[in-house]
Amino acid sequence: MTPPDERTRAIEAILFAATGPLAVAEIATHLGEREGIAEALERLRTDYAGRGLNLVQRGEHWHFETAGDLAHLLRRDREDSRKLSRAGIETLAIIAYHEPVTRAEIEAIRGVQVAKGTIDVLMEAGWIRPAGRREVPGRPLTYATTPVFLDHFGLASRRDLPGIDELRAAGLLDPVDLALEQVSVEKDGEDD
Amino acid sequence: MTPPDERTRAIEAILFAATGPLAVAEIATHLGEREGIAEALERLRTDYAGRGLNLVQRGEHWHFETAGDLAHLLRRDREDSRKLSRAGIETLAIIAYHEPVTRAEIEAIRGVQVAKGTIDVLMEAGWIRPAGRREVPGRPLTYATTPVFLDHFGLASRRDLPGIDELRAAGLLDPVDLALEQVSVEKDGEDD
Amino acid sequence: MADADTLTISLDSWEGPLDLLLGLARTQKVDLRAISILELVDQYLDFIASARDLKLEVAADYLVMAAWLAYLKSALLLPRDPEETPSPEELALRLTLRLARLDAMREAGARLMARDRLGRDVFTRGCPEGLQTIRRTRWDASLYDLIAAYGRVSARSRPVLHVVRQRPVMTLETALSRVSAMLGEAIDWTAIECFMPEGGEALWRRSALASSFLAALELAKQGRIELAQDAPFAPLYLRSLA
Repeated sequence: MTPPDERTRAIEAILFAATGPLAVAEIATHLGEREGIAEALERLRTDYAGRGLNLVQRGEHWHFETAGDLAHLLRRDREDSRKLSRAGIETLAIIAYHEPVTRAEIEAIRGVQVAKGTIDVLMEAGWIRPAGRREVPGRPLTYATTPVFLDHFGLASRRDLPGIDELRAAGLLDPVDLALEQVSVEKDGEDD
Repeated sequence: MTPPDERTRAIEAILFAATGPLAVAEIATHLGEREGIAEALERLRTDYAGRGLNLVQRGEHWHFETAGDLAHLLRRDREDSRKLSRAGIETLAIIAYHEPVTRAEIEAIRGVQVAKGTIDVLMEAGWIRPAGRREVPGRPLTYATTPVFLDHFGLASRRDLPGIDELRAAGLLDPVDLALEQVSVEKDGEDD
Repeated sequence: MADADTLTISLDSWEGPLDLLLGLARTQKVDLRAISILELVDQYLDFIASARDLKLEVAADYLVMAAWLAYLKSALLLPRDPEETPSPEELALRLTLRLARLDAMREAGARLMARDRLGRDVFTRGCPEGLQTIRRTRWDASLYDLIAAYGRVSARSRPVLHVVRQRPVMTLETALSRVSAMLGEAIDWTAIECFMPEGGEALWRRSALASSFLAALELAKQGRIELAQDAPFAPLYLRSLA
């Protein structure tokens, strides 16, 4: 980088410190002279071509800006992994097993109200989508799962979800602790 | 001006866009890699030497700023709001050259009490900070300078404090022996 | 002292005695470390005296310093007392050092303030666009979480159905008839374990032992058998009374 002449250096500093783009007349006010400003700006434009910042002209105004191809560096994406809440995963499970299903139906199955935020989170995750309205009074919106949902959970289709009988066989409908059975034989047989 | 390599361009853009000085680790987060940052910063420092803006290191942080010799073109007269009293300037100098230092030690050097407001003003400016307690009777608080101090006064590190090596060689920065200074200061009750 | 007279006779302009002493020392126009302490003491005492001549109020700390300096002067001039510590020379040296240190810090402060200061002399970029960090949440749930959740919901909402499982037990009635029948054949003391059936799973064998024990107690109560045991937890023996 060849050091520029004094006038060019001064204009470089004035443009850098300015709080907005400057017209030649404004540069002249700071500089105290009008001579040679156009040439200096041209020289700076050439100097900064191909660098991380460029001198650009917008209408009558000049300013330095970050090179357009590097804009992606100024935005850093950060992914935070968060566990879905109990309400979230239960709502998702009900939608997956019963789709298309309305919010009122989800609430009836869960036995508790579904917060609006819960549906929002599932939509944001891309796992559910609105799936038309139910043709009943009030025409409530129904929800269904998406291909992203199948993808995330490694399912080829919704039919791959275990049925009720399979869930029971896997002990998933039966929250009794097996360890208890060993200790107290009296409790044995209390199956639900 | 030889166009720099892609990594150097990227770091140039990141430093240019940043709202404050950046540590190498912060640059690395935005860059997406840690490799070669030190070399690129060195290259940029050389590229900008003698230009209207320079790349400078303040403590562990780097930023672009306008060249000091162009101050006359850019100077904004904010002297009034930032005007430090003589007591403030001396107290700041004592803290910077002796840190960490207790209030009693500052008073021993100045020969007068340090008014309450003096320390406050320096803290408010962000130039000094409490730096732990001295393990002596009374466990007095010590003070030290901050990165903002280095930044504001254009110091790469405390080693760059004007004349610090000469003062140290002359024994003028030796620890203050409060017991000895007490001989003639003990009755000093004047406030500044 | 002509030099001292050139200093304004205004105590307000000094930040304490040390500041005044430094101001007087500078009038000697030599390296602070080479100043004449005796001359400095005289300058100080003259200054205080002239201030009092002008009927100015002299603050106590200035007078304390004056007294100390007068003592230092006499100690420096009078014959040495070898017992005296610290020696007057050491005290004088220490005073010189204090003045040098204050002077150095004053100088350093001035040099610091004269530097190109950020926001006054040098400037960072006027309108930085800033670096942004966009946070995105990646929701985490496994297939197991999903089906377990459905199981949980179903378990909660489905009608509860109780099924009593067949348990491997020997009832008291069975044990009573078994033990009674077997006692008929036994002649002498027989350990209770001998009445146990062969085979069967462990839970059923434990149930059989418990029931047989209860059966033995019942038969003893009816006066049909005798029980004997050497000590607690020792083997239990049965014998027919018939």
